[in-house]
Amino acid sequence: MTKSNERKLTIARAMAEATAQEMRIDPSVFVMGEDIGPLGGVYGNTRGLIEEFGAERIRDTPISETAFIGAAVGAAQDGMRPVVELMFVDFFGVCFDAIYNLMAKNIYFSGGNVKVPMVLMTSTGGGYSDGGQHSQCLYGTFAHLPGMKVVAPSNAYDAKGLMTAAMRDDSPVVYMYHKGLQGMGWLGTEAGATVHVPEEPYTLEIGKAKVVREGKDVSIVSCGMGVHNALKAAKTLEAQGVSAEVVDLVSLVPLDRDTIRASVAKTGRLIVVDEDYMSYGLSGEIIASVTEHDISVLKAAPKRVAFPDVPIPFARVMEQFCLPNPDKIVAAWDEMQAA
Amino acid sequence: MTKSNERKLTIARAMAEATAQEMRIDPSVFVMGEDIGPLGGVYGNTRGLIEEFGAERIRDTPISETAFIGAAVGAAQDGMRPVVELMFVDFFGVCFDAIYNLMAKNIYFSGGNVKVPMVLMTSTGGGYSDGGQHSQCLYGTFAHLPGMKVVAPSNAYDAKGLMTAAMRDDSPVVYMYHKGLQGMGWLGTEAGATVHVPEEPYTLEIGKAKVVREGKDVSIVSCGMGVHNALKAAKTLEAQGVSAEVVDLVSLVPLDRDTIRASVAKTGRLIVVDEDYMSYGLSGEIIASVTEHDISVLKAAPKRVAFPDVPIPFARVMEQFCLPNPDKIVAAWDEMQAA
Amino acid sequence: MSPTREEQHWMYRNMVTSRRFEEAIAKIYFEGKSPAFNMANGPIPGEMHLSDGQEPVAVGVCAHLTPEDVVTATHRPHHQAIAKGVDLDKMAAEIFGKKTGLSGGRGGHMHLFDDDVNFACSGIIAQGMGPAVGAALSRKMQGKPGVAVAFVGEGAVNQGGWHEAMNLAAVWNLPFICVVEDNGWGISVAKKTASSIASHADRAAAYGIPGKRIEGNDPYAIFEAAGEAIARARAGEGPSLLECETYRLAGHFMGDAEAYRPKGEKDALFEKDPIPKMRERLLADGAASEAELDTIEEESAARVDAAIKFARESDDAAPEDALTRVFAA
Amino acid sequence: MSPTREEQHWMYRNMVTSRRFEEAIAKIYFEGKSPAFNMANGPIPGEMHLSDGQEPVAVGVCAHLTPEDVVTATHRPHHQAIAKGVDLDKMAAEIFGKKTGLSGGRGGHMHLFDDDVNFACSGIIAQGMGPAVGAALSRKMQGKPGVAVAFVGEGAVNQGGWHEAMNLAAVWNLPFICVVEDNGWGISVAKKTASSIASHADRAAAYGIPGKRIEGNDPYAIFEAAGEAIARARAGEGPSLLECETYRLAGHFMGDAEAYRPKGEKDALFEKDPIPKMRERLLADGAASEAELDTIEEESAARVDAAIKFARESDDAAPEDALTRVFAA
Ligand SMILES: Cc1ncc(C[n+]2csc(CCOP(=O)(O)OP(=O)(O)O)c2C)c(N)n1
Ligand SMILES: Cc1ncc(C[n+]2csc(CCOP(=O)(O)OP(=O)(O)O)c2C)c(N)n1
Ligand SMILES: [Mg+2]
Ligand SMILES: [Mg+2]
Repeated sequence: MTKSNERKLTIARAMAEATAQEMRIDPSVFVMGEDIGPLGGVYGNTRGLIEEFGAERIRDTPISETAFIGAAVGAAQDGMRPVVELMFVDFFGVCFDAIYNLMAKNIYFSGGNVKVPMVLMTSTGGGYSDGGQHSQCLYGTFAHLPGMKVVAPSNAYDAKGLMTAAMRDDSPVVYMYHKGLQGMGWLGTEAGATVHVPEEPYTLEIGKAKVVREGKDVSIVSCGMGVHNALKAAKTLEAQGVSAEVVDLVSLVPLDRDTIRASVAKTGRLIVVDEDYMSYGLSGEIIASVTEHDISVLKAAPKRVAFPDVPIPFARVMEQFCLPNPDKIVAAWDEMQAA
Repeated sequence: MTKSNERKLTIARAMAEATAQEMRIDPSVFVMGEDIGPLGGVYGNTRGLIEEFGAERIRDTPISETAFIGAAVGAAQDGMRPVVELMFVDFFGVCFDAIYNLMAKNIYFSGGNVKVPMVLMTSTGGGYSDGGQHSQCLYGTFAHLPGMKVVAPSNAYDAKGLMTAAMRDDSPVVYMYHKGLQGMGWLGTEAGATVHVPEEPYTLEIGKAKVVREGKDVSIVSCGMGVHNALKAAKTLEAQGVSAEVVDLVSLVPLDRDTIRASVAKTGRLIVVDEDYMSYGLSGEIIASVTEHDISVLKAAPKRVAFPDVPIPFARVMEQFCLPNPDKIVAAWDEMQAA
Repeated sequence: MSPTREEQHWMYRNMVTSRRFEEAIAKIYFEGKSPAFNMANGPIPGEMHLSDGQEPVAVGVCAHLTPEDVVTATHRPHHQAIAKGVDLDKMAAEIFGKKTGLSGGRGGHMHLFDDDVNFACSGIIAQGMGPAVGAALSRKMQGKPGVAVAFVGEGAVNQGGWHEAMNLAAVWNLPFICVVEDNGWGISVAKKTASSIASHADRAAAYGIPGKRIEGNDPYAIFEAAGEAIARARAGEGPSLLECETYRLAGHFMGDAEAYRPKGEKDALFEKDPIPKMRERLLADGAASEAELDTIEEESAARVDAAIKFARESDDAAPEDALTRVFAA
Repeated sequence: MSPTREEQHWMYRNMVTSRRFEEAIAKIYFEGKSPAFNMANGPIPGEMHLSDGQEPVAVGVCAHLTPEDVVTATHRPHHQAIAKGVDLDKMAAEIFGKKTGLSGGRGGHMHLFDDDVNFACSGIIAQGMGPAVGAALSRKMQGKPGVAVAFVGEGAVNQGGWHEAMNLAAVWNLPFICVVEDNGWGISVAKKTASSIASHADRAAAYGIPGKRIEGNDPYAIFEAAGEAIARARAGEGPSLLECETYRLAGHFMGDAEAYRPKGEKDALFEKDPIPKMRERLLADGAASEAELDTIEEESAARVDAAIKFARESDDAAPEDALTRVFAA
């Protein structure tokens, strides 16, 4: 593609575009959440929708997550396709029953007789000093519990394709977008997330990981913001003559273990980068998925670069000390060599 | 100890005894929860307390988990030492904000200026056909999030020592007891959980795992009910000439990685048994903790025997199909040999 | 708005069917559970919450509903499921954990889903509130007929989700009705220990909607109040709250020793058993003859017998099917 | 119960201190955030919720409180923290993320904990309700003096946890007061979009407790109503609910363009700024002289300057301290 053909969108705009396109063709799609109407979503992912679709289909809600997520489940079972927003994933504690005990389980409880076609969008991630109740990723928390698909795009192209796929899915999809990738100026944004996005609707297959950089010495596996950290680390490593492969998980559930395993089988080394808390989460799962399959491929002990098991501190220096970053990934490689 | 000196208690009675003993010496300890008064707890762990301590200190609550767990946090910060019960861990979704955003984080948010000395007791586990909202373990869910200690006793001796330790701890402790070990006749019970319990109060160190059976060929690591399954499997394996070591985690947070690693360093093989959902949970964490430390000790790929990633089905045959059991552990060993 | 003769017969029939069904379940539940009572054993394992005595609420409300209306119920769902017209064969089979059950044994007694009559229930207190409000929203948005009714216990009214859903239904003016079955107990906790006011109907004021309490476990009075609330919802006039006094003649779940009940309470309740009371009233009012009622009772018993037979004779769920239907096909 | 002259001075002083503090914070907040506004930058990173205009609620209530009383506040906590007597130096330092901050930089502006005056706040809507009820319970059980006040926004009243805590406080008759700051908005969502009734004070009926709404952002009227509620709580007569109309003169958070506000709303609010209004009233009532008020204003400004200086000059938090204080020492 030539530069002039490029149509660079932020993730926020890609999500809003996908939603608008789907709403035009499918009257059962509607959006509910806090500040998703006139404000357009705190993270911009519903901007412009109320102007086009009106307040009947773009519904600002009371601060009542249990009620409106529960209502989405009921509406989804009744023929609608709700898209609901949980403003920050950190707030899941006030409404997780509706999410994990209803949304995630009703298909199963009904033996497949009801469908629950809904999307739960939620913002994740820190790095901008929003403190310990507004900065978490909680990938592990959502991915651990059965019955919900979970996606976490790292760029606008994937974001649009996943959003459309999620809205068309008859099962519930948790859509975890990272604030630092969203393209909201006031939050700062990772430039690499804003990429060319085709205008016409398209879908990405949920449950497929992507090798976003080929390499042969080490596999760096991550999602969301971590992918960008991994790509930066890979550049640094390249300068040192190390060829790093970067795997973007894209979906956490279903988890594409084949792609991960194939990558590590090729490189023989694994570093998992995870902005979520380290223990009992994503980083452990990726390592276990590889090692339980075949340990003979591993030339070194796998490593994780994850958020330590502490609440997220407010002070910039403290938070940055805890967050994964390219330097820590490079350091993990170095330790691997030293071991 | 001679048989006649034995004082066998169920876990339920051990918990109630520890609580009563602590309440006698510490007026700041009190109990809140649903049906913990005249009923004595659905799982018997507060039986006899209201008779001794009255309704002021043994408080039946409305069905308002967010309020009473939040209230426990406030009372704990104000000099009390509440013991609260979440009747089934499955209900955490209605009140997790109070648990993981308040109880678990307030010490950190205050920079250590407040203490949150409280115990959150909650029942876990299935196997008796109570369906998908009353049978979960959710070990991974609680252990993943920082700021709470998490314990899960497998027998009455540990249960009493952990309960006393938890009540004396200035940090919040989540106490996950397994219904199938509780010693309530109407639920059936694992005989191995009902053991000798000394009358005088004592504490178990939170954060220490136990090697409950020594062996040299394979380490079977688990907690709660899984320990009994592991011990049964070890017996079967012994008959086949295989010497299995069984590690009872006892605490999930802090996780005693040293004990696990030392065991696997000795045996060279690892099977993790986990009644919680397989992915992104305990089983992955144990495997990762071992392999990230040193892969050279492993003679075979580690294995997990865990609940598959599906909601817990009601029908007995379906649930039993999903649950870990001794046969599956033995089969995991066999597969390890075949690989 | 009093029930017509046909409606009265329908109500009586459903009350009796529910009672017979639960009697049958209760009996079978103990199979394999003696001498030692162990919940895990027998043809019907797990928890079992019976609704004996609470039938008037189910029939008084559901008499006004059609299959297209939506009902969400609780952990104590049989009477409502029956009154809503859930397929009794499949429901029984589900409770037995059979392949032919409503959801092939995946759900069990606390998770009965019958999409044909828009019925669902669940095991967490107040959990059905949001989905019912959402169904009401869906009808309003689609311009399709139908109201949504959430049944909850009096204990559920202190749960946060209850409050959120009430406010949401009210602020969006949805065709939604919350029916509180006040049986006086949440397991072992008495209503007055749990609720700061005596009548939850008063909580309607917090949402600016009509609230009404119906005393005496009276199917006729419940019919009347529910009729008004449902008509209001159908007319687009928004939600209502009803609290119905009712009696739990059984324990909270089977195996409950009920030591927490004040002495004599149970006996007094049995004397007020709503089924013989309704029978008497039907006869006294001349709304039915002995023969008619006998027929209804026989037919109900036969219906239940057939459902139990169907369940008993159905194949067990297939173990490996546990791994299927996590996601929509 | 009108405020005494001293109380009036105290109230004015705290309103002014709060306003000066927020003005200082607002100015510094933009340091490092221009030309491109990026929340992550500058000496005060992260979200910043100012309470300009809402000072009357804080002082009207806290005038009745002593350090031993407990307050839980929200994401918009400065005015209340100041009125409750939180150490201003440490509070400023915490907002800057300094080692000398209330919690050494771990908490930040939404997590101010001052154990000396029993103040805490948090970032999730209605989250402070349970802990305040628990503190009230603790006092009652220990027989120690002290009431607990939870401040929440009008948006929080639709959250489930709010309802649960109200019922719990009422059923246990605890020394608890919920004060609703009704600034008309929950971020961009107007009260009438979110709440099914106009006055949340009416929700007190759902708990059988007194409820009162105070119009006009009037510190004197708030003082009076809060005084009654707090006296009631101290006397062991149980909880109360107050809703105070107030004005949010700032955006929801700094950087908020406020396009959702109806045209002219902001200007009208500025005209009703409670600080000049109180100054006028003090003078008109003869409750203070110009000189006295000037002194109060100067002292308040000096107090704020000192706190900001302390915060600025304090050492940054140590990065590796992030790993400490997860559990109690
Ligand atoms: C959130 C939640 N808390 C607790 C329970 C355990 N529990 C099951 S039934 C019940 C009592 C419910 O009382 P009520 O709502 O009055 O219904 P009833 O059983 O009387 O029909 C409780 C506490 C639960 N299922 N969900
Ligand atoms: C449970 C929860 N949902 C949503 C949010 C996001 N949020 C932060 S402030 C706010 C509005 C709060 O409105 P109100 O309670 O009126 O307080 P105000 O901001 O007006 O002071 C919202 C929705 C949150 N912090 N917690
Ligand atoms: Mg009840
Ligand atoms: Mg507000």
